[in-house]
Amino acid sequence: MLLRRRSDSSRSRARATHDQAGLRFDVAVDRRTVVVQMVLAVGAGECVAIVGPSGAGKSTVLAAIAGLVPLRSGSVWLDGRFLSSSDRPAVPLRERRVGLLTQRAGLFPHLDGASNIGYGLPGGAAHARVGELAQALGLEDVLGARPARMSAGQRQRVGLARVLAADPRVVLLDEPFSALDPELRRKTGAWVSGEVRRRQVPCLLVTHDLAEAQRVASRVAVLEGGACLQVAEPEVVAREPATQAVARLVGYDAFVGVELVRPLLSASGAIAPGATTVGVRGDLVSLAPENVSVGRGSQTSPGVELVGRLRSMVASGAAVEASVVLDDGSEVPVRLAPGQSLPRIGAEVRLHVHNPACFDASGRLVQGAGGKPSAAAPALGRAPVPHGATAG
Amino acid sequence: MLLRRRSDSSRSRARATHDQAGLRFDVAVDRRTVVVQMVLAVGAGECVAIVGPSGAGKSTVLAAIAGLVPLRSGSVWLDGRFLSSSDRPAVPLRERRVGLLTQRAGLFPHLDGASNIGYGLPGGAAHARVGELAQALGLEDVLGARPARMSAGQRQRVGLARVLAADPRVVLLDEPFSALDPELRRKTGAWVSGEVRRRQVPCLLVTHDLAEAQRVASRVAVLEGGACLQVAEPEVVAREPATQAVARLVGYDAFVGVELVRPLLSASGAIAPGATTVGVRGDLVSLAPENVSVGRGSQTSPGVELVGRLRSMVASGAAVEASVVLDDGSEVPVRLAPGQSLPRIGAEVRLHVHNPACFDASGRLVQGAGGKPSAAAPALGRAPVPHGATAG
Amino acid sequence: MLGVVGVLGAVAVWLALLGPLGALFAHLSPSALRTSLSAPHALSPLVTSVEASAVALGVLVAVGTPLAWAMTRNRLPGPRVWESGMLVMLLMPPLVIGLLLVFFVGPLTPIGHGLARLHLSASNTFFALVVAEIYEAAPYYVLGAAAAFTSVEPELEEHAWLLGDTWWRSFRRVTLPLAAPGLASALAMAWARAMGAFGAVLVIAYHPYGLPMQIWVTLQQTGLAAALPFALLLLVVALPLPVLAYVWTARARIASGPDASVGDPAL
Amino acid sequence: MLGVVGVLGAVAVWLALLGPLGALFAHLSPSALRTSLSAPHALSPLVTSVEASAVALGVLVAVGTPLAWAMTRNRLPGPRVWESGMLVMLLMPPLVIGLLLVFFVGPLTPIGHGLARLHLSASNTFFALVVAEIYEAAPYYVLGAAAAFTSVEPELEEHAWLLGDTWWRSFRRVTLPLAAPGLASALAMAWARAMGAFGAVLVIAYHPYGLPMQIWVTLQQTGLAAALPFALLLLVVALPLPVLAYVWTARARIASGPDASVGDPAL
Repeated sequence: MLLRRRSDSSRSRARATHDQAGLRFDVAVDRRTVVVQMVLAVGAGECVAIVGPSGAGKSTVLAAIAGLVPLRSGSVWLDGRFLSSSDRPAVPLRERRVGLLTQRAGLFPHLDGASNIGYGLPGGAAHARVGELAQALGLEDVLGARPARMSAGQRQRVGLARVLAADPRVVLLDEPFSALDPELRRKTGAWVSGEVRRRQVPCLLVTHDLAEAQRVASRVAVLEGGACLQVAEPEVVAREPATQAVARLVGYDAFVGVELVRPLLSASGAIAPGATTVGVRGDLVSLAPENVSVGRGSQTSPGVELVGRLRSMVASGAAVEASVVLDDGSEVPVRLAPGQSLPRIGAEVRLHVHNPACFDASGRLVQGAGGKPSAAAPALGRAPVPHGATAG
Repeated sequence: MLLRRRSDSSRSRARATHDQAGLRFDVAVDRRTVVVQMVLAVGAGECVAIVGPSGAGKSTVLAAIAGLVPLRSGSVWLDGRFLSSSDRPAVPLRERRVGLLTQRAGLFPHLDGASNIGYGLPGGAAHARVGELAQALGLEDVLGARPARMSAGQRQRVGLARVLAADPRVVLLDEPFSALDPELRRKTGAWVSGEVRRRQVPCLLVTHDLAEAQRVASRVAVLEGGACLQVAEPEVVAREPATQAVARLVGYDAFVGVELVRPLLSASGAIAPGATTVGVRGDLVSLAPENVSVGRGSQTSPGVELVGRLRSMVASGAAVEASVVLDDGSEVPVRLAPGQSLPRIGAEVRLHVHNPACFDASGRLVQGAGGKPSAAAPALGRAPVPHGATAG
Repeated sequence: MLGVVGVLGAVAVWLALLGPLGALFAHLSPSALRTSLSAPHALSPLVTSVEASAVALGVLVAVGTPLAWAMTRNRLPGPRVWESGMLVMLLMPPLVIGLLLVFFVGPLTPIGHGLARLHLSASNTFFALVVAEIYEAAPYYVLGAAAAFTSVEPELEEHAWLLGDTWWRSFRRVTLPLAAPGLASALAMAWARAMGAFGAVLVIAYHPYGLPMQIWVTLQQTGLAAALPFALLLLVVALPLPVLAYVWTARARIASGPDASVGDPAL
Repeated sequence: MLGVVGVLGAVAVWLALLGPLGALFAHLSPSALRTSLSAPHALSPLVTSVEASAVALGVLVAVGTPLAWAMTRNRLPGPRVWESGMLVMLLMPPLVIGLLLVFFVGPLTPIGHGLARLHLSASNTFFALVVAEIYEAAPYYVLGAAAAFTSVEPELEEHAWLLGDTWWRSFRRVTLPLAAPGLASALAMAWARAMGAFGAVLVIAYHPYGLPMQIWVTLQQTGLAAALPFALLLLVVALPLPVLAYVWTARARIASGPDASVGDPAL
């Protein structure tokens, strides 16, 4: 299955090379002590998220595509048009039609919200366009205010509106929702992905939140220490992280040396060969039935069972996040659904880890968390119901 | 139950008034067009989170306590010591011993990481203390770098270390983890709550993320439009949001006019009187058993059942976020656990909403999402297992 | 305590520095004013000074602004060299500048010969006055403008370019408005140097009389009191404009700046 | 294209502005240099100038720095008034300043009487020279320092206070280092004005000769060429220090500033 996904993404890259629509780049950029390297093709209307920890070089990639930092090697092409490379003169910034939203938004401090949003527009068309964007992003109140009077979230959305007002041929967004509260984050994310699809422009989104990447992007590129570790559909990255490092980035909270109580079963029923470590996510673990009142049918799905002691329970929303310490001292998080009754702290509990991701001694994936039959994946999507916005 | 919780929080305020330990404030501050008003007592070693949307006045409250904005009325007391009020001279900033981390961190641009962290320390003690803090927060690499060379996340942690190095008597943190990736966010949050408990200082944390508030804080104050709408334990706010506005802030995604297929049962078995709207969270909803292969035992817990059409499914982590459109056009999000098989998009589905929060016509809570018996709440906490950090 | 002492001290220093201005009004007799200003051609030195300064400033803005911009945006190899050169010119006493101008553009130099072919002479002419004022004022304008451009984040210019602006358009819409307060202050300083240019003027442009030269001549021929009316003239006619420009840009600076914050450890 | 033209233009403007300096080295004859500088007391004007300027700058730093700080931190009621006052002083030609100083601190004024009781006189004395230089240089220093303090975010000072600093400690550890580049530039300008002060000095402090006065007297008595050696003297002895200070602070500015960014829409 891993192979199938990989050929998928290389197929979409090949397509972009042929019909030339979208963004293609293959860049190496010097950044302090490391060199950031990345190859990717983003189709028209597609949104790809770059995910990684702070300092991975995510923003550097965007700056390189926009033309703000010189390339050490490689080149950037947009819609079949050459943009820049290390060995021939780059296209001037003003002719690139690259829309870049930086982390600090970079608003013009001497202009009000409306003038900032309409900056890239010719005078006549500006007014109506600015009004539309302001309405879509809930910015009507700050059209007359200067950036210094706006909150961080408002500045971020004004910057987003400014980028999209200028009709860019590619959209580069660096943590565009970091200052927004969860509801606005969802709404704005849905709006962005809608705009990208409607305008049929490629979009690159930098984030450190996989859930956000999934809501907006169709593929995820995982970047760490300047190297691109994996490019795949978000659910594939979540289920089949290429390495332990990627797994940690996409929400696997703990890694446990395999200690089999029951044999570890793969989706096809065989024991995964070569696995020495399993990655565990809180939402893939349940307490074994004898410790909880409401079972989750855990017996029917393949997985490993672990034994440990309940260390702590902390409420998280309406659910409860518990932590279990195993015999070897490692800690496993458990997310308990609301309505489940709880064991006492300090009690011995059995954990059932559903379809854990399994890694070999060098940290490479042996077996993904194939909890969901991969055949179901194409069913995901949005129905063509004629109905307003598609806020997730 | 709502009443019980309220008396809880007023009791803790009363306690603080008597033995004088911790922070007490009752402030009104002018802020552009609105007046921000808040009354709260934070005990020694306690951490209270202020949650609210952008522009609610969260940062203004911290600035008022630190003494950076003048009070319109009210006063601030720390450990029984007067700090400031609108009608008598305030204690000078340098004698307040208030540790404030602002959103921009406010590092000194001409000093390196070590000098920033050790700024508030006398020369002799600084070196060792700075080393400890840098190690705890993973900042060893940036001790010699100036803020301009740090990433946003590093700046934020250096700011945090600087605040705690100066041994403040109260800790005020404004979105202290916003630039961190999820793993660092968890680790740093656990470290902060550990430090606050160890030092027995009160802590106020501004955030727009309820899950973060829950990880770090023992109580949550919900602020919107300058007004404090509710103060309670995080799980109480999540289960029993005082108003529809609070519910929206803490993650209720949809509000549905009550349309009973089965009678709405409260935890005690009675129909909630006066309810006209139910609040729905994705993680409190399941598809009815006939549409899914793996049941969740939904029949055993009280709730409402809704009928609609499946509109979209989007992967979120290893799970799936689905959206169902009801007959009246409202949209309800559903979170499907990994391993559940999925209906087709466009199909008619029945939703079971577990213990929804019910609101009356004016948006006030009638019945909380009492999914978990409230008697279980005191069981939450951390076991006294002697074992390293308590990362959730 | 410190706060009150500080304010009183600041007021005292400020009053001491402005004391001479008070002396002007205290010692100016209305009759002397009438006599001086009703003399034939009494206003011509003022007109000469304003005209020469305006021309000098026009030239400076035209050539000094691009130089200052190039100096701050790393367009020139060895940025330190360019800045140091301007600093050396800044530190040259005006009298020395005048002296060196004689050897640089005087009638006997190669440049002087070239100028003569254009029927210009840099010795005791209006042209010479303008040249002297340009050289006295140039370093103030160029260094001030460079500081103003430094304060504009290059990131904002890059954003303007990415949004489709040409260099010139982004300069007009972003760089210039953001640098305006600093440029206005540089311009005010340059205007002050040009209007008050005396050292260099004394050496290469004794004629036609500008205001400083008129004051100097009156001082020598008639005495101190007779020169006072010209000082007042200068204050009334030449000062309001730059002061207004400065106050206006100060307001713009406040409007676009961050919210004021309060907090005093010394109270 | 625009880039290349721009660089060439900037180089041309810069060279034209520094031209007079070239003229100095072109026309300076070694024999004249030897004659001038070997005369008895040849160096005393330089010493007088350096001493007077140092004293003037010391006074300015001591009283002007607090004034500038108070002006930028809204400690004074009506901030515009204070700034405008300094601007008026800036725009006063030095000759007028000298004239007004006679009426303000001259021997016949009340302040002059007070000074006489302290055995000081502000007329043709070293003290008068210092006073003239202070008044010529003051507005440059105060306005420059005010601009430097404005560039320091008050938020950073507040953080220092919250971390336990007294006002003075935060000023020394935060405000001063961050304002240092601007303060150095203000100081350099003030030093230039003080060393080159001529207009005001000519009126109230003809004696003792500072360097500008020495040049003026030489110019009148011996001629242009004889004055050149003093100009060189000034360059060699008085200039290196401010230039070095400026370059050094420029480096500090770069070290603490943001990463340089690249990008040129005009290439």
